[in-house]
Amino acid sequence: MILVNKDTKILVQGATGKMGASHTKRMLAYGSKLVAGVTPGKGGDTVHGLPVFDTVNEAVEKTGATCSVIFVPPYLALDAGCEAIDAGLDLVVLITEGIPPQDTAKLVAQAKAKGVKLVGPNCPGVITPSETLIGILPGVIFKSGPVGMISRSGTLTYEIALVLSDAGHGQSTCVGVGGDPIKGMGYPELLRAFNDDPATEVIVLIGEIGGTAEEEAAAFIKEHVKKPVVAYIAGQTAPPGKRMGHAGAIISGGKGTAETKMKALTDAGASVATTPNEVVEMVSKARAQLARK
Amino acid sequence: MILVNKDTKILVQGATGKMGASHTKRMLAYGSKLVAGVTPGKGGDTVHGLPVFDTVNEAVEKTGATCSVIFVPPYLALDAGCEAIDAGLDLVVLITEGIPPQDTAKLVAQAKAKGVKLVGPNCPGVITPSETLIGILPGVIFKSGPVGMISRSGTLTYEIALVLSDAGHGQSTCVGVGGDPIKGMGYPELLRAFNDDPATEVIVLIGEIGGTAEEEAAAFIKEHVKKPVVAYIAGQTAPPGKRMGHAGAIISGGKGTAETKMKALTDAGASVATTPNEVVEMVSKARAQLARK
Amino acid sequence: MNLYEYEAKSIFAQFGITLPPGARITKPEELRKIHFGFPLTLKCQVLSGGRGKAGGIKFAKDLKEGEELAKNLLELTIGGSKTESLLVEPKVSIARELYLAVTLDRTHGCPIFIGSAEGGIEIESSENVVTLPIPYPFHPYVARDLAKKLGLKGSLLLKVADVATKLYRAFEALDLDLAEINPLVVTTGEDVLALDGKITVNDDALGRQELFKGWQSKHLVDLSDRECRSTMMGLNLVELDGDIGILCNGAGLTMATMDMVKKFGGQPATFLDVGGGSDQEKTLFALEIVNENPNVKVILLNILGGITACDDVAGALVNFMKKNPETKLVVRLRGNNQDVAEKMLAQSGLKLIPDLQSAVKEAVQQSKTPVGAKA
Amino acid sequence: MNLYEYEAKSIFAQFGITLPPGARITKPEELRKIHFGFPLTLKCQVLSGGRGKAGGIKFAKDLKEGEELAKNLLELTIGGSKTESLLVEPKVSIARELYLAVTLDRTHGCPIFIGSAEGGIEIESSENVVTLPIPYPFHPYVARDLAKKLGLKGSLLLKVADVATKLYRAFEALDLDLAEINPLVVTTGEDVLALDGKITVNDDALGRQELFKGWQSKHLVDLSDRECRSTMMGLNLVELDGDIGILCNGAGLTMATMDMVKKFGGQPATFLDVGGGSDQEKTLFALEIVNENPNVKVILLNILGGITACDDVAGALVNFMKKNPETKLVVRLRGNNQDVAEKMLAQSGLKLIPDLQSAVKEAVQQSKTPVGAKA
Repeated sequence: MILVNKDTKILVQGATGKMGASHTKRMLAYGSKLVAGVTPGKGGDTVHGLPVFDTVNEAVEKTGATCSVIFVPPYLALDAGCEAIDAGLDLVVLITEGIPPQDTAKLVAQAKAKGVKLVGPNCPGVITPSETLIGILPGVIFKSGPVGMISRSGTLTYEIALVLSDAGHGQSTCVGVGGDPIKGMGYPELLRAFNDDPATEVIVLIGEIGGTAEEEAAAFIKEHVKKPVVAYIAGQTAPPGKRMGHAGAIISGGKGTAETKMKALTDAGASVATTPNEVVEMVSKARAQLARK
Repeated sequence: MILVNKDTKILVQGATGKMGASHTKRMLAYGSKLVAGVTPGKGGDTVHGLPVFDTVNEAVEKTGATCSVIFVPPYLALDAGCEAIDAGLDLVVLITEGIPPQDTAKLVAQAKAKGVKLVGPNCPGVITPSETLIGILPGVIFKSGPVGMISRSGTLTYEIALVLSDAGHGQSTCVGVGGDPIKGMGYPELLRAFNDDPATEVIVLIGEIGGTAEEEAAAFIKEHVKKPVVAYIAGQTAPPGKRMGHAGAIISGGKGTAETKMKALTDAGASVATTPNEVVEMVSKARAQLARK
Repeated sequence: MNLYEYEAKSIFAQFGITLPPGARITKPEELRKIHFGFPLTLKCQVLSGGRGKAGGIKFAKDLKEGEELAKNLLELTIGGSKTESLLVEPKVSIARELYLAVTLDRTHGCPIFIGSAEGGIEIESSENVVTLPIPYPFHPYVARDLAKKLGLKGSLLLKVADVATKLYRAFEALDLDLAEINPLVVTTGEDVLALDGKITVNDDALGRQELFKGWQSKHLVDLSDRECRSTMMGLNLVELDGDIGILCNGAGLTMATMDMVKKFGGQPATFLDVGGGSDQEKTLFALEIVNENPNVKVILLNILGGITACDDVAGALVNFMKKNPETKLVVRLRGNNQDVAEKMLAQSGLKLIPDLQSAVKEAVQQSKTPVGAKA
Repeated sequence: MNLYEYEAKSIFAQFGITLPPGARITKPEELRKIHFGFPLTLKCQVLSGGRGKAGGIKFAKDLKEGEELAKNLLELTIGGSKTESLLVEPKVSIARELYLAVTLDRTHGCPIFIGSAEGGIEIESSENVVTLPIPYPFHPYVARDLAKKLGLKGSLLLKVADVATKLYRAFEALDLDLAEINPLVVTTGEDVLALDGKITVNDDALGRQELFKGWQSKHLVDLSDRECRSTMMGLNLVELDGDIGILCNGAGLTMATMDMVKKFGGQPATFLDVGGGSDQEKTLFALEIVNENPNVKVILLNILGGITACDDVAGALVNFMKKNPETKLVVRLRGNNQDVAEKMLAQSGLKLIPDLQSAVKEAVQQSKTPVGAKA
């Protein structure tokens, strides 16, 4: 597993909002070690039994939290994110969708300057099945096992985790990096982490059209990744010039097509699936090969 | 000697301005290793034989400069300073006077983030006598020798260097940290450097009223400095509440008086002079004691 | 949100970038009031690209020719978009052309300058493109580094760096995704002017940019009517050529479903991401708008619940089926409150398919069955 | 540059900080036009501190009392400053008072928040002061951290953090050295209002702050006429009680010279730093303004040339001596072109003293010699 485990102490920024509260409840039900909620002006309250603080600094001081998951509205995310980063946490998971990308760019720069890991924004979060769930993923779909997953998409991750879990391929950790063009952690850092993680046998990379992140991932895989990689790219039939749901999912100027991404990944030695079910087949095959070794 | 020596490759920002050009000439005459001037729009020109570039990045790339001395007008100093800091130089000496202090604060933060040494603003610069002169100090006054000098003042530094040189006490390096309340390098870092410098026997610290930098220096001296320190504080008879020339030289709310500074330094074991001539006497005494050891 | 050239230029002017004189006209006879003389350039104001090649830019040597050209241009449709107005400018005497833009770069995760020493080009296909990441907070030296990289010297370096600085200020202050000047011209008199420009405002920032309040609806002209209405409802609809209307939650899953439909021999008619946590009303709206498309033979609804509650979706489906009993529906629904949803839909005679691949195959098959197909 | 209370408040308002209603009056009868009712607070607008203790704040229960008080207050002089106008506000019903300020901190090298849960106090002497360095770029969470440190909770925490955020925005946007609200009051109705405030604008930034263009001269009222004129000329003059007029180049050297004068038994009459690189005209102005002071018996000019050229100084001296042959001058001049200067001054009968300590002693001695002293 990477990034998080059952001992990760988590605080929830925006814990008293509608979405924050409902996912706080779910994360607690999953067994995640939530230690604090943060909502300015609501210090002293509780949310589903969790103490609420006015500031991240106070929450960290009182609870020793090392990770924050953020549910605040888009225009407040830069402030909340910097509050978390400057408080010296290890990991900040930014769920919020619709953050103006220049705000995200500032957050990414700040996280880098302070050496803080930032996941998201516009992401489902991170899950290490049976240990901890940080974000909005439906925990019941994920099973513990040796597949490490990295994905730009939310529900598509659930879909693929579902068919993998059904086929007996549990997951070490799943990280949703988010669907925005500007984001925190990207493929290379996570590929490296999974490659170094003893609990991960096979890595599943779920990409989509737009940008060149998958091409960069392919270059990284070729150079550094020893473990089998199964890749899937959504948007194989997407028309050019149209934004397909995610802010980042757009083919522009002939760049960012699924075709070039799939080719780069194939060339880098990854197995490239065209449907979620094919992902399962390829993972099965890879695990069978590893077992034979 | 500290910070700079005869091999330090220096570029001059604002080299083609009136002040920049005249001091470029003086520094060259002193033997300082100036390698480039930088004035946007004047790339390709020369100033006193020095090639002029449009940008710091280009000048560094072409000449290998590691130090910049800045003569640009006050409202352009933030831009020029960040250009120098972001270009990855080791040392930036900011001569300019009258920079709005919030700009200076931004420069100080940027220098810290990038690990660049910033001296100034509103300072005379740095001289390692017989090796290099970086700034506007009158080179002829300074002689090579074992006295390390740190000062918040320009002409007062010259005055004290003059009487020291006349008495046979040359200087290892003299650093004018500048008269502004917000500034780059301060006493503690420079005291540490002189304390570690084999060429320095005695440290002369020239302070003035305003702020608590001398009190902090005293605490640092008590804790870390093994070499004899002779201190002088200007403004012993200054009235409270009046800005005495330097932006930083003001006694406000009863704080920042020469009296408390002199007491703190005395308590820390420094010899505290009341006139420049007394500085000479105390340096003579300290050196005589060292010689007896 | 893409802006018209005249709007982009008004923003350039606001940030101190020099422009040629210009006037916007919506009737040929307004040409008579223009104070700068002939020859004139007449430019169609449209949001689609390729204006030059489509004949949307003309030069008039005198008023008579101008009025004739204006009449024709005002009736021109370019790339499916009607001409909104004309921008009229005097012909500028050009010494050289440059390209200058600020945009967000995914790889660097920050804004970048894009520049080229040749302007008036398609930047994607140019060889001489210079890019430069912009650190935050911005300082003007970065703009000078760009001008230097473009090979500029002397006062021209300073003037172009100044324009680049102002362009960045606009980009940051107004939450732009793209601020482009193409071409940035140097006149024979050494003036540096923004001759043509393009601005894309970030859609997510529209709610906090006072300047653009109320602008969105009039800038959706390159979308179909249904796409526009979806955008105004906060839904992302892309219309395609096929006959299977696809509705899913989540962009990636919607694309994957579309890809599977195609792989198994079907033709997607819509990409519609209803997003996470959709309520009944929104889901119903989504179903209705897909159903409005006359090409749609079958609707494939694929909801994998994380945030979305299946019973809410089921409620919307029940309502929709009451109103549209003829519409063929294939529904894959899985997640929160799935059991409740199943019961609700069973009463309406609709069977859920829990597996995506099976659902896709079923939808493809139904799209090929002529019986009961919509007229 | 220190601002009047009413000016500070207009800036607070511009940045969205809530104020009590208020009106500035310069004549007692203007009270009749005020639309908010009695009781009223009348506050002298002066730049000096200690207004409350000096009787510069009064309460009026009705118009009659108000006009009487206004008449007296408008004639009041506080700490040497004449009352510029009155600020009239309704009496506010106060539940609690706080202190809030943003200033630059030397030790941290950055702006800091200063706060106290007790307001209306002398912050220097308060025990319960909280400080918090402000990272750049600023984000509002820092203001919330401050409010938390002040022990605030709930909506009051949010309201005070909001005021602190706005106060910082003003501080940064307008290049302030100090932005202070004292007291920040919480009314019995839970409104948070800036009841009194102080703003100091950074003098070095005046040239780039449009808002303050032309304000400087009317804000120098706490300086003597000669100090004002020096400031307008870009010279730093501080007048003292003694009889030796000191002119030097460089702040540190000027202070050191002043200290030496005192040490050797003299009394400084002026601290005048003529700065680096002064030209003849400026030096002449400096000599004249020191000579204007009737207490000055001898002028001690101490120039140690780095940037300053001694011959320029000598030129100014020759001119000055022609106009003021009676004035006693002791001149220490050393540095660039010293030899030229020496010759020029020798012709005017003035001997240079190259050593500072000797020059100081000479000046002190001359100040005690009654012969030829000025009337």
